[in-house]
Amino acid sequence: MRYDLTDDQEFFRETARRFIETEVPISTVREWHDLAEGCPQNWWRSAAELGWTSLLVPENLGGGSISDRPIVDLSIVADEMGRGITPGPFMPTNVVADTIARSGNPAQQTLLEEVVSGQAMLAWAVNEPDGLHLDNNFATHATPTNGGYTIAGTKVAVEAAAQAHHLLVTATAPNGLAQFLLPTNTVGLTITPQESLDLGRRFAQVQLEGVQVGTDALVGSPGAPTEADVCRQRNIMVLLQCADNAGAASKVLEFTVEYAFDRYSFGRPLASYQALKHRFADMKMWAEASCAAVDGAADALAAGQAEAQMISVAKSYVGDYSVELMHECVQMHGGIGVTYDHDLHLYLRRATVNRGLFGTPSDHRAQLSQMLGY
Amino acid sequence: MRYDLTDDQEFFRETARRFIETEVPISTVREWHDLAEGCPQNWWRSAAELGWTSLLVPENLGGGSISDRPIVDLSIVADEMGRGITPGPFMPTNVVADTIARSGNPAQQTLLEEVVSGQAMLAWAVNEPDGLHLDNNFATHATPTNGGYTIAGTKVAVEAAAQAHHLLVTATAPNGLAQFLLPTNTVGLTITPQESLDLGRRFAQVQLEGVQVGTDALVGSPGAPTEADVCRQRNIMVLLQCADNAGAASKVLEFTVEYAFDRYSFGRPLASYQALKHRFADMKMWAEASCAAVDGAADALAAGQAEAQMISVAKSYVGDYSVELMHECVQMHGGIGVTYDHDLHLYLRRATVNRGLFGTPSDHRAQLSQMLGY
Amino acid sequence: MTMTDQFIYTEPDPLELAEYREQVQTWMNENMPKRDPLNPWHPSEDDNERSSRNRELQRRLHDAGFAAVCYPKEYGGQSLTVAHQRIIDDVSEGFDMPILFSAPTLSIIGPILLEFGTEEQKQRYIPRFIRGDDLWVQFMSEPSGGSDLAGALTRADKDGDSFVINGSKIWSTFAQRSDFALMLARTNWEVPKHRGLTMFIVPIHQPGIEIHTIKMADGTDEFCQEYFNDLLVPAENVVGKVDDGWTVATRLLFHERAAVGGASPYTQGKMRQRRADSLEDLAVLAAKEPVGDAGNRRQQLGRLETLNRVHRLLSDRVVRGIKGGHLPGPAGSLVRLFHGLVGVEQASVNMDLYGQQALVWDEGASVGDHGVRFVQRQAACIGGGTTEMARNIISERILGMPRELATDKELPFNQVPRNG
Amino acid sequence: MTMTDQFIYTEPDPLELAEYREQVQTWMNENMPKRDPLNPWHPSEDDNERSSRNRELQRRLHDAGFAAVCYPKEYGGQSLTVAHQRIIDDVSEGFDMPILFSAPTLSIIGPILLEFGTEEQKQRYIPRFIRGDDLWVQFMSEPSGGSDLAGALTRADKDGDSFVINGSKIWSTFAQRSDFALMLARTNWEVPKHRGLTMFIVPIHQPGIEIHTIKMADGTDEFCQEYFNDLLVPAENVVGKVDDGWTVATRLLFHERAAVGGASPYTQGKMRQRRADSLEDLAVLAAKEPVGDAGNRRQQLGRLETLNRVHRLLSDRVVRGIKGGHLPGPAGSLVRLFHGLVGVEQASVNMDLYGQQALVWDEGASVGDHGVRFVQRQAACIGGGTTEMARNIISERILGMPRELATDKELPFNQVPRNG
Repeated sequence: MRYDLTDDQEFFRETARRFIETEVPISTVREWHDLAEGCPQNWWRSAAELGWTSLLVPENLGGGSISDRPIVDLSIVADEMGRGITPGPFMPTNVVADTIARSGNPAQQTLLEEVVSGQAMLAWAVNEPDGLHLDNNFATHATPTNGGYTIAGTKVAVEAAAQAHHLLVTATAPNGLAQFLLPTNTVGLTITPQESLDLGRRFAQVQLEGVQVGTDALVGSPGAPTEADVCRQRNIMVLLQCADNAGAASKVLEFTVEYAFDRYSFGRPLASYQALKHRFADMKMWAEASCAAVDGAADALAAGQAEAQMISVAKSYVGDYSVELMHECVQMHGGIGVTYDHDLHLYLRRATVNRGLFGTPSDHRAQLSQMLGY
Repeated sequence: MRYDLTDDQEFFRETARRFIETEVPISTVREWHDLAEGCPQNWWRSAAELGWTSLLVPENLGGGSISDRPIVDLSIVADEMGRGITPGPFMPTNVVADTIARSGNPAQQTLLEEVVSGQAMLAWAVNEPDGLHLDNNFATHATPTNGGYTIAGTKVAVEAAAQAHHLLVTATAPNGLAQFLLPTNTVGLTITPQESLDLGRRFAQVQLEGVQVGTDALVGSPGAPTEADVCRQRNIMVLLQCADNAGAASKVLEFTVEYAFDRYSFGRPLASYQALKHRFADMKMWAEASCAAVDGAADALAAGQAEAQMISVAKSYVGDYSVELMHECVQMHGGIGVTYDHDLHLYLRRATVNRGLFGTPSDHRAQLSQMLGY
Repeated sequence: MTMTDQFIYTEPDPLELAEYREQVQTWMNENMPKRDPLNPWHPSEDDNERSSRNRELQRRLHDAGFAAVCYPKEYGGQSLTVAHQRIIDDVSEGFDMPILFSAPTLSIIGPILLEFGTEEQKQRYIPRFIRGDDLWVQFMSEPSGGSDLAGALTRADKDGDSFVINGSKIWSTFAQRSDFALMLARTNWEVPKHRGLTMFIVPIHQPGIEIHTIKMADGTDEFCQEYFNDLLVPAENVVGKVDDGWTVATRLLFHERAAVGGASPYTQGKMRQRRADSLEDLAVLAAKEPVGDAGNRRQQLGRLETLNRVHRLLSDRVVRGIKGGHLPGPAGSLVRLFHGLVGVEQASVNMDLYGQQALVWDEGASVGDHGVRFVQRQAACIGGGTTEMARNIISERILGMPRELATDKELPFNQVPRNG
Repeated sequence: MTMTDQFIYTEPDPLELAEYREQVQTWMNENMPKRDPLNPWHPSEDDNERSSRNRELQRRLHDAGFAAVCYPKEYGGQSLTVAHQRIIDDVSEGFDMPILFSAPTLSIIGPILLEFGTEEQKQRYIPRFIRGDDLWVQFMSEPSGGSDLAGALTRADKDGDSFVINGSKIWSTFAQRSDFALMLARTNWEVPKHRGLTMFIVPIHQPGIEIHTIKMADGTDEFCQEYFNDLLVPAENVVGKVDDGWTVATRLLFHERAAVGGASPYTQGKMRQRRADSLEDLAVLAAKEPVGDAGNRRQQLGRLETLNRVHRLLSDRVVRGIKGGHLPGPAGSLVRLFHGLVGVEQASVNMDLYGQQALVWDEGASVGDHGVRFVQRQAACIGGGTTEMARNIISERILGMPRELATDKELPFNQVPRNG
């Protein structure tokens, strides 16, 4: 949680937290594990009513934010969702909405109204089976045809692909990257649900076999402009992952500290053992530093200054330390911490997925070094 | 220290320890810091009398060991010298003596008598300015001439080069590696003392400018046989570094544990604080595991089984953990632990040099992976 | 050092051992099923089948004289040395072994019965489990207790020639398929906690015990929780003395630490690594589908290989050190601690090398196991005594540092503060 | 929160700040010497020269109205906000600044005098050090004491209008070139340790004080040890109340932690990194003379860059958090702890990237400094309060966990167990 929220932002944050606590307590999160759709559509509409899908959409397209730094507002929601391990296609929907708002054509932008109202979910089909593509070298190709493109390739780990109304597909075209906004019922497009470590969010494989599209499916101009879009999409995605993990780590630490006060061993609360106290001290430092890294990344993204560097700094730090913190908290709980009925593993599962997708901490360290010319 | 010593070995070990404690207590080690020769020649002769330079030399060449596993016997001395941060060219002298005994010609082998008696010290000129050469790709070249070779190149961090009577120079020849045993007064050879983090041992740069030698200076046959010699030299060297560090780490841990009992803070001995107790527990584990890794490496080398792998395992583990242990012990001492008058930094200096020369732990991890085909 | 500890370490003749190895090898080749490397033991295997297969294999070993060879002849063993057992372990690699009997039955329960059991108890129980008839389990931990085993709340109240037991135990492995348990319960509430406990032998399948399996975060359910409701146990089932159960429990913990850390001389057959644990598999995968750069990958695999090898070397060293009097008995905790840290490292490296595939995978693919194991990785530092307890033991009982203040040490147990 | 803490955080107008920045920039360009990037501050620089240069630069700042701008006008400051001071810090990068005055004089001693000093003390001492006349030092730690400052054995015995001081202090920085010290000494031995201490102002260059420099493992000698032999200090030099010195010391520690962690609003100019600390230099070197493989090197540099940036972000966050009431005052310890760990990482990566050259080098070459710094690396976790103390503070005073048992808390000090 940020320590510099405006009154509006604080009210927005508090509303999000109350909504999550009331509507999606962890018992409900567990029930939703069995839903193929991940979360009920009508719940998603209530979430949208709180503004969760409108922040990056400008007012003239039906959206609106709480402050003049919508990216920061968005990170507030991610932090609270992380605390509650709240399901729902929050990340891809906002990432893709942002790009449609910035680079989409007017026809595409009409879709945003449904996004803002929670009718439509969006997915970003970018990851490919052989891993990370920070170098934008995708095996999915878009070949120009008469009046359009043929797209072929395989995307995996596409969050919410099976729930979304539209997919944003990132592909290699002859003159650089190109992105296409496709309805999920487009001919030639097969969506197969995948399993995930995260039991809350939904992922799928997207197979594109000779998908024929017109140029009106293009989002923005292929080449450098689209590369900038993809870069921004990645930055927002990683920011949200980090905010989610930082929020989750703070929450996990809170309830573990509480446990350490309540649990007695050898006639004393765990919280009185110095060896554990010192580890809790480290954890508190990791939690605050993780939040600080998210603060820095959100600020950089909002200001448009050195954002890719700060995003990599955040992933490099938060990705590792938030997850280590949770493992330490498991250890503090002892046996009960590795049971299915305890919530800890649900946090760890989600945090581990956030840690690994869109670049591991180690990938981002390498990228950071390269950006700095090292 | 090994836990499986024979009675002979135990007596040998105890003799070495008593000799070090009496003849080279740390106050003496500090005095010798100012000696250009590193250690007095007559002291080295007394050490040799205890067998420190004869273990790898067969009996028929004037040597002899305590058991049928001379490599293990040698590691016993290294462990004790590590405990006492004892100066002296123990490592290079034994490494080079071993190669002369195995591959030297009869004329070269006559030198061994002086080595065994402590008259002659030996040095191994192998490291080059641009770092590690685990791939045996040396910039120092030996070019065949009529009846001999011309050697040219620069060697650095050559232990005892300025004190030794002979140098073993490792160079690239047309048909593979070649090694030459050169008196240090050979024409074209310039030895310049270097400074070192280790204040006890002596290192120098060796410049070879068109050094002309006959084939009688060759140790063994160039090519594969010499590569095997170089490999064995490295293995022994790394074993001794690891034994030295494991012994030193054990000693440092011992006196730090003692300090923790004696030092009171807030009315209680440091040893009563659980946060410190747990860190001492980790240190004890590191120390025993370091010794275990040395046990394994010495056994493998003695048996000639998978020795390069076990050597890399040892350096990978001991290199890192022995040094981390010493840093932790500095921390346990607080301010006094970073003063010049405290012995801790003398241990850390030597252990850090052992850690870094002949491959860092990270170099050896990479090598281990490669040996295993990973 | 107890008699049984002395026994196992006598050094046999090398020639005799070489012969023995040959003998075991021949017999194994002819009589034991080969382990299918493509389908090793896996948690999803049917529990009933697993239990009966283990019983049958144990019986085969027994009938050939290769079961629990360190145990005394009079109780069904062979009175051989630990070196003989290690030969069996070595040779048996690649064969399907009755691994379920290794722990706790042979490596923890057996030594306790040998040391504390009455002659009648020894004759009655030991030969049966060596022959594969009975599997045993420990009823030690309690839901309220964590590492504080001596804080047991399960009560055993004397009633004529029996004890009436009420309470609950947890973290017993595979209890629903086992036959007997060794259970610690409180027989006296008026004295400090260590002085009011008693150890009992409890037949599992009887009225008064209800067993629930516990689903773990990784989906497995080997562990159980038991509820006792007026369970009757005859007084003859007391192991050691009434109110002196902590003496027995302390030794039991000693054997458990040795077994968990891999330093027990009583285990039988090598603990099998799960498929995901195999470094070779990892390496093959890493080479086939590289994640991250090669240098980074080699560092991780090199570190893991290092830790695995040093783990074995440390285990050997600690056994030698205890034997030679260089290290005190509790030094087994060094190995237990190392074991936990290796487990953590293994799961983490594993996960990193599988990358994205371990996070999101095609339905039904097993690659997701690697992600799940990462989430579960602390289990290696919790089960069989936490690494925190190991660190306490190392600092206090190897380095001799002052014991932690236990406010409950001298208080009558019914006055000790409990979970708030 | 004291008055002085409130004061510094008021938020100024952005336009006013922009103007101020311009003003400072112009003045610096015209009046302050540029720092020579090839010859930054180095421990081997002559101490006398360093001291007089710092005094002169401080005087220049003062005369232009840019010294200690957060301090009240009546004592020589400018009564401006911390935002103004940060602008001066920013702009001054690249200039030679009187860094010696930053700590402890301006960031630790000053706030204590403002808070506890008598009006006479404030007027007498504060303007002098803001003007660059006096450098101050702390006489807090003792050779026997370590982190336990309240366990001070240095005694101050009342004798008429004076106190007679005997004992020894250690770890005072640059004492031999300083003018005054703030010293903690024991005035009452019959009460528990926290209640028998008094804080004194001590002029350094007088009979009764002997100063020895301490040679550190890296060869530097900034730290001193002092011996007091019947040193006379007038009673008017007491800061706060007699026997209430611990109250003053607690605040002093608060300011010290803030200064060490980089979260103090009173420091002046950015702490200069030593040459060896510069990541850019490291990176240039790593590219020029690669050690190990590129992937490995990028990981190390990337990790270091990450930690350095998060360090700054954490420092900002903690200041905001304390200001907004989200974090309690002792949260500065989070930054202090992070700082220590970054220091360790920095020295280690540094050493690894320089490789063999940092171990053995040509005579007179400076590259060996990198090896020496590695050997000295824990200094970052010791100086200015150990990381262990920071962890105690975080767990006890941020997370509210039970305090460590201190057996010496209620005992009269002369009955407390001491180093054996």
